[in-house]
Amino acid sequence: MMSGSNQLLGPAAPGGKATSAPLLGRDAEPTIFELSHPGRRAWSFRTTGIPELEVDELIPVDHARSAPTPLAEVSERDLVAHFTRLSHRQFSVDLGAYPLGSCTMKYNPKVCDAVAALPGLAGVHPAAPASLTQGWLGLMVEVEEALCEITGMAAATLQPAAGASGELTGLLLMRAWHAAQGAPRHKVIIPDSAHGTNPASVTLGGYEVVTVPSDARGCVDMEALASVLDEDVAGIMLTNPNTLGLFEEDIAAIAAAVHKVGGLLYYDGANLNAILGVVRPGDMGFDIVHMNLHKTFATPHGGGGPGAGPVAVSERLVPFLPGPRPERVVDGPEGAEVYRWMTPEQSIGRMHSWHGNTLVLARALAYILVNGGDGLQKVAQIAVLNANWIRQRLSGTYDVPFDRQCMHEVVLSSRNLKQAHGVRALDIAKRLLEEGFHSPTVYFPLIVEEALMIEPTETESPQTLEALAQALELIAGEAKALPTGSMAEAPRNTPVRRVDEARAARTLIPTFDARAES
Amino acid sequence: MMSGSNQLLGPAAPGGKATSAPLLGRDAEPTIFELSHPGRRAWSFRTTGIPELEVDELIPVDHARSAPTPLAEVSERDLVAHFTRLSHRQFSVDLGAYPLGSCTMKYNPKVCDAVAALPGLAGVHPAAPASLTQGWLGLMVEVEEALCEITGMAAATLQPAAGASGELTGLLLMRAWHAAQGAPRHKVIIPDSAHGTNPASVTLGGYEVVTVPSDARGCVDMEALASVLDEDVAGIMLTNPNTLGLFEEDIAAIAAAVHKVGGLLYYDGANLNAILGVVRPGDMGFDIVHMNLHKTFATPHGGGGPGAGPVAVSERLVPFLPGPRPERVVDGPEGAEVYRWMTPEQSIGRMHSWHGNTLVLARALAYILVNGGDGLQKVAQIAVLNANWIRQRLSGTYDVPFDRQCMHEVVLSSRNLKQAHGVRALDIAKRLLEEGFHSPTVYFPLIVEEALMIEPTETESPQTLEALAQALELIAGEAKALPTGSMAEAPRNTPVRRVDEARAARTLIPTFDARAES
Amino acid sequence: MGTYIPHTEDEITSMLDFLGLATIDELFAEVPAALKLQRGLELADGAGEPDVLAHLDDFADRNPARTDRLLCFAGGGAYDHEIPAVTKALAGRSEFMTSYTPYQPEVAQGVLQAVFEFQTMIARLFGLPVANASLYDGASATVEAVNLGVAAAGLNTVWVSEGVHPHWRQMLATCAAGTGHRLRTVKLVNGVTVWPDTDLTGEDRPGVLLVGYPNYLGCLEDIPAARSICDRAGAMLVVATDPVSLGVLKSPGEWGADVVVGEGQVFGTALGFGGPYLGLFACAQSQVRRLPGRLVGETVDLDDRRAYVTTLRAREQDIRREKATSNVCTNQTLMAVTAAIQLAWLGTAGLADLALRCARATRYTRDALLAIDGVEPYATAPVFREFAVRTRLPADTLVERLADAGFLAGIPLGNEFDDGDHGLLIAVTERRTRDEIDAYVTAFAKAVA
Amino acid sequence: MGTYIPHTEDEITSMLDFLGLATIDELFAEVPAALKLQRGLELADGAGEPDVLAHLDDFADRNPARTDRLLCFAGGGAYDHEIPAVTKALAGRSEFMTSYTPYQPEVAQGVLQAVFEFQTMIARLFGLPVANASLYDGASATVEAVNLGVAAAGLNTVWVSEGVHPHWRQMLATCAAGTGHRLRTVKLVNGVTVWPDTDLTGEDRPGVLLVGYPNYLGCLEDIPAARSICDRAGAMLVVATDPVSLGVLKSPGEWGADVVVGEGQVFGTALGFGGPYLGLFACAQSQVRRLPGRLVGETVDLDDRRAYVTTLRAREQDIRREKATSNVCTNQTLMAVTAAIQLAWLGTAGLADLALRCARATRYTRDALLAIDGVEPYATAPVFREFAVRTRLPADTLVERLADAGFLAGIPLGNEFDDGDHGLLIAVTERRTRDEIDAYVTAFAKAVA
Ligand SMILES: Cc1ncc(COP(=O)(O)O)c(C=O)c1O
Ligand SMILES: Cc1ncc(COP(=O)(O)O)c(C=O)c1O
Repeated sequence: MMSGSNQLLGPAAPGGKATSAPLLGRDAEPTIFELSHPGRRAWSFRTTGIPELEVDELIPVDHARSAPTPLAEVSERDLVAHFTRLSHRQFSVDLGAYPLGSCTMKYNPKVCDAVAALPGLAGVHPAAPASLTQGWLGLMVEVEEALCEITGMAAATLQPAAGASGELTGLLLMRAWHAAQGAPRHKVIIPDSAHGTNPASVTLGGYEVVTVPSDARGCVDMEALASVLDEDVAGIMLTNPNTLGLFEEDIAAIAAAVHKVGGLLYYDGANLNAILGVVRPGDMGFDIVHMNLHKTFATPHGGGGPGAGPVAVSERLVPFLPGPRPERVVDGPEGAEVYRWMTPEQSIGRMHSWHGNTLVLARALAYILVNGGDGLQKVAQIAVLNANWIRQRLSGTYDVPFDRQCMHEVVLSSRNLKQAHGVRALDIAKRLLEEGFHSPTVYFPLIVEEALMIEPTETESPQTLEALAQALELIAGEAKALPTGSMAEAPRNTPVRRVDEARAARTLIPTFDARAES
Repeated sequence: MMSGSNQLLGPAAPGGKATSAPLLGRDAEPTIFELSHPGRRAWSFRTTGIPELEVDELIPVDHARSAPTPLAEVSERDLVAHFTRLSHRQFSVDLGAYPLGSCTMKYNPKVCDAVAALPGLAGVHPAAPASLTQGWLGLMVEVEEALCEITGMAAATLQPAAGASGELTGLLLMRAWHAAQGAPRHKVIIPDSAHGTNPASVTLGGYEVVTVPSDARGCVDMEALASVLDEDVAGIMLTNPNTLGLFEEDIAAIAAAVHKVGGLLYYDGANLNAILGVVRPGDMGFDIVHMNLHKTFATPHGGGGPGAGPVAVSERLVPFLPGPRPERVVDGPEGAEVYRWMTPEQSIGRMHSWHGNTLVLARALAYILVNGGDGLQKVAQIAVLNANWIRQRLSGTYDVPFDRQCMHEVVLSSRNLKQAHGVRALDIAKRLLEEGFHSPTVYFPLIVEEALMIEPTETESPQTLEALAQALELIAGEAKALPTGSMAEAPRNTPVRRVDEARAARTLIPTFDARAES
Repeated sequence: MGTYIPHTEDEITSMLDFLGLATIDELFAEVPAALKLQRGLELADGAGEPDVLAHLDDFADRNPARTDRLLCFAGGGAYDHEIPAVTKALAGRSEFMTSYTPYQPEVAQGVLQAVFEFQTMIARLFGLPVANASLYDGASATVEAVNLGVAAAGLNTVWVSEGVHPHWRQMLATCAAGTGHRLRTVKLVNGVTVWPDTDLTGEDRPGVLLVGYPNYLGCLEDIPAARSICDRAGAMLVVATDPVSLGVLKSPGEWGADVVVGEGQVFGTALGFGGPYLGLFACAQSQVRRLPGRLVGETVDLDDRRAYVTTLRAREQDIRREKATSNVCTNQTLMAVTAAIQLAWLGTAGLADLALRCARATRYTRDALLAIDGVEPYATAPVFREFAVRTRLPADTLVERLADAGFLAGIPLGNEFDDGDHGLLIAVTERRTRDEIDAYVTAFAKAVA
Repeated sequence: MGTYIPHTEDEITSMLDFLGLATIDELFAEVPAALKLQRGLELADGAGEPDVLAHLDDFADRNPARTDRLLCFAGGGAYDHEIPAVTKALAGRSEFMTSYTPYQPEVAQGVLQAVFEFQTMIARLFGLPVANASLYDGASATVEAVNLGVAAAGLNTVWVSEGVHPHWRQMLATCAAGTGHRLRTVKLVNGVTVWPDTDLTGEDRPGVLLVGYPNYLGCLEDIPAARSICDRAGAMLVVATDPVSLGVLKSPGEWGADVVVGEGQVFGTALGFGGPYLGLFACAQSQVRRLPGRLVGETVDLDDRRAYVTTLRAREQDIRREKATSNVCTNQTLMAVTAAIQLAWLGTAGLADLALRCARATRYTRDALLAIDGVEPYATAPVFREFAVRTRLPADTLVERLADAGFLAGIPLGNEFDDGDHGLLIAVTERRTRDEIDAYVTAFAKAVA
């Protein structure tokens, strides 16, 4: 800083300037590194009274780094201002409707935050013995039992950290089971409408992907299925309702066919919200089921995670479940219930550093208990009602590739608008942001051109649905009325406007340091 | 709702539409009443198992209201969306600099929020006996002792809920003291630069206000003071540094003169931040001192409150303090320290429903302990350094009515810009909002035309000061360059633009129901 | 060692430099040397946040009365009501916490609208057209109401029912020393006020009648009786109420009150050993220019969009100065915002249910206690959600004994009331279960046996 | 009874009406009747939030191991570090909590920029140019790293040091069943890995070397030794690290690692019985197209303003499907944002001080314990912030005994390690004071006596 000058030319950016908060302006928020100024600090630790040895007294010098890692050096005030302003540049369920298909962005009850913050849950080390963590083991057993009742399965592992992890777990269970039958297999069937994690997991499971097409009604093409079913098929992965939001009516026949060739059925539970208390994967004939607690059971998505993807299985697969698993045993003098860890003899092993995303499990349990058996069924009913209302309401405005009753979500297509007016699903998504809603999922499932996948969830009110429908009608109207390309201008009133994704990939800047170089 | 129609014309507004969040748009946020829909609910209570008698079994029927009070009927989801969006329409210290003169809008440490949330502090009923609340009494005694050391006084009451309440408490103490001397008095002197609460409190204290002018240096005019001092003067109320941010250099002489006629000196502690650990009101000769913990000691201002306004006094006034007061006594077998309530024999009585804004006291204590004696002095030094830097930096740009070293805040004037270009302090304040800063206090103190009162506080960095200075320079430049009146357009990028205050007063709409009528 | 100051030594030096100063002390050159503190403050040196938090937690640990250790049966204007996670989460948003009085409405619509909604809810609940943006607490709201009443009536004699919270009456007396109001305490008989039928034209002619509804003993007063005295005397009727009770009870406004005040802690604010709480204040349209404190009104902005702003500012101290209707500046806005959130959470049906649950729990507890021999009603008039009993035991002793059994038994009536030393005021909220109450009653019986 | 559904019965009726349906069941007409659940779910009926919170708190109460009851000396990849109020407050902002993967960058700059800052901090800390947006936890990050290494080297034999967290090795083995990697565990001697000097061209030729730094026993491995084997074998060096130690230790990148993984719980995430935690992953520039999971990159918007977006999406499952580098979709973004906040709070000096404090506390504790007769070092190699001891007592028994004394003593090494049943792994963080440690040591001495 030039001493005596009338300007304070410190290297740092002004932490107190708020124009990056949309409330006040449109500037970019500086990075924490630009706010950093040598010598500033926010940190403090307990006073311990422990002798203050120097580094060279503690470790061989060649292991010591020459200089501390440069992070940021900011005051607590600037730290708070920076991240509070960033939060003002972020849309969220708490700000408005988030009809992102396949993601079940329902309201996340605040009471679950209180649960996750309980010192008796949040403050427990995962390696503490069962004798000192009976509460946690009991909680986990209660979660497992509830999930088994909801899915109609025999037992579950709570280890998988998310849906994809659950998928891999399920495929490894499939593998272990076939191996135990003495007949390893090599193929897993998935429909062309499947979510990308399914084929990716199949590969990681060491299987070859066999894709079956969907029929005119958006369901698995039974003939195509029959043609690929053979003794080398380890199983099939299905989402039901599928990613088109449609129920696979032939599920019983599919199950019979797959079981007939000795294959197993895997249920991708991402869409479980649609059928809670109505029909259960186990009763449909599935052998392995993963759930996304961050979808169906309302745990917050955290900007992309964490989630939890427990996997429930039928009797015959229980011996293969990952371990250790918590179990309830009756023992002690007056036959008191106690909980302990056990590992199934044929266990495939472990799928998490510890016991799973446990605090997410606790949130989900609270959600399940508040709703109860009766309430969960109503969740499914209203989720499906909302989606069908949207479908019906917009069927004149957008085309509905599979115009039949849908479940919890509906996939519309804007292909006509594209053909006639050059307006893409992407443009519609961006334009919708200006109307105060998050966009639907676009371009998924892949089998629908210009797909707009809308999942309102049960927590959005009829008034919100109406406003969403009106916004989508308005946009369709504009697509027809306004000059081609004008919608490519959207969004206008967001913290940043259309983002240049191509450039991001072309000149990769994954860190602040890379920027300096680029 | 029209059944079978394609529109859901519920009475309620769409709770899931987010355009009122500046992040996404510029619409007004509906009121909670407009989001309300009959039959919706968010509430739930414990299951108690208590017999469910009906109202008429519980009270005489004529006492029962005919219908429940109409409040709002909203889902928890809409409740959350509404207030989260409202929070996005609100500037705050956590979003950026807030140089609001006289209000000391410094950073509020988050650790103090954790303190206020401790179950052992937040969960205590105020009527629980001292034997069951020793921790709270001990905490309050520690607060009192710290405040007395900081102000140089003998004892303090923690009851007053804010500064103004402290002022009234102080004036009632003054009254009680003079009465005890057998010679009630009728006048209290205040400078023309005083804050509005001072004269208002003087009236409530049953005294007549005598105003003394400020001299050319912005301090109390000594001759004018001498001319109004007589045996009927109960005392004088001073803010030092005063509301011009200037230190009353003649304070010793003032004290002597007032004491000479038997008057008392009251210290308005709103500006205590300027002198922490440097000079103490008690050492200046003050008899009564109020503090604003929500200013000097960083407790959050809560959008307008709560605060806490403890009043510290010199020895001779201790017997008159409000009660009950917590005190430490040594007793018990091995002379253990215990705390108890006591009421001074000549106590003026009570100034709070209970013991004061106790959770605010706990926050302030945490702040004092983190800073410590050394740290508090540095707070004052840097607060004063920041204000003087701003003064110097902008002295060429705005005029500085009293161009001398200031303390923690500086009062600039834009009267030249008004004369030459018709730009008012108000316009500058509004325009500054567009630059990402909250406005300074304007039009106060009243003795400065077009006053811009800037209090940066010590928690704003040099870089933030620089950005603030540049913004104010930019605005001054625009005032000269741009066509007259153009600044009346500001602010443009805020949730709402210039608000029609005259209309609000003309057709008063103090409730949602009044709107319906108006 | 702890600090929230960003400045490095280099920066301080260069800023001083710019000011032409050599040392930081020179910033205080205008402070007479003789007055300066010649030593450091005698306070511990700064500590790290973790140490300080631990220190404060030690204090917290020495409060056995905390509701997570003693089940709360105490009320008297501060109640152990449900505070849901959602209320804490929303009221704790830092935009509400760390902003100040909305002097710049363009960037304060969040607080302004929340307060506008709060005003609407309180006005509806109290049955009057206008409510302000908050006062400090129940006591200060009562003082302000009496000041308004005296000014409106032009008579400074105030008849104060003994049924008004004793602390509120004490603050009233404290402030009367300044305002010169003449306070006359009117006794309770069997729990309700028996107004004197003195000649209303004489020197005791009241400008204000102040009565509790329900009153401190939980009893339901005869408001029409007070109203008719006011009508005859040309006095203003001020009612101090318990807002939760109004979920079921007829509003004081409907009963004919001119001003209604109350303690708003019950709407989402922690017990917190007594503060910060929330002073509620509503009045008749005719009194709006005498209203103390801030008032938010609806208006429009330059683009004709709905907007909110503090209004009728001419009443306030910063403009009116010595002629202001009140000296209040900083108020309890955050608690008002909290109350708006909590009341929206409760909603129409929830508030009614809350009041009903409290009344039921109170009745259940009262019947059980009065069945114990040696326990008599302190007052016989009908109660709503709070009541007082009389026992052989000094109430203080009773409280100590029940604390050992795990209960905060209630509040001793104390010398404020006749034979109050043996009177205990008991409140039972919706949070108390039947099992908890049964255990309390059992312990109570043992204690008085 | 509890519900988060806004719809009233009227609204449901009219919506069904609009759909031409008579009952809500008709919405499920396409679900074969035979499959439908003929009964209600056998779960308790819905309960109010207060009841549910109380129920969960009962579970919490039955966890005596909670850090507010037992002082924590356990580590092994999960540490009891300071989490300041400011980190909780900022990471808890609902905009971060209740949003999802930033598919629409225009309204997700908050999360995107926070993750960009996180990536930068991790890249710097690990000494490599690229870090991803998070993986599930340390174990899954290790699995992904090995998958990357095998793909890059084109060799599927993996030499796994016994010093890598046993749980991480277990998950590696579990997943190897699918990927077909051939895992060879390499033993520790005196706490450090002794790599076999087999012929590196044969069928045991490794594609990946995986080693801990510091390793599970807290010991400092000889990374250059591993590096040179990799260079000779054409293998990739994957280092599993303890990120806090890197406040003082040389970064694995600087030591020559190709991929570095670690457990990020240490940066502001609660112990939480093991999850959700944070998988950290960084790699060399050359491997960026094999990077698993999301990556945020900087770019500009239409108006040329700086903006952030997830990039190189072609690697990911939703586009690449069966050829994707990984199947991860939902990750641990919130923990990454938390880590960015915590690391900014710590800053350059704070992180170094944190590591140093841990090392000092560890040394102090280790010296004191080894002075107890009957307590020997389990490994002799230099340690940094964690260490293992061997005692006569089965480690499980030792843990039980110290629990009675108020301590979570550590983690039994268990059958994963030679004579592990008598080995106890002990971690001492910056939160442990000298008094606490002294008390622990005293109790330890009593327990083993
Ligand atoms: C249909 C489907 N399957 C699987 C997944 C993967 O779940 P997760 O993101 O939790 O790994 C998702 C979530 O995006 C999904 O929508
Ligand atoms: C100089 C001065 N005196 C008194 C007060 C009144 O303090 P409070 O707002 O806490 O009642 C203020 C605060 O606005 C002030 O600035």
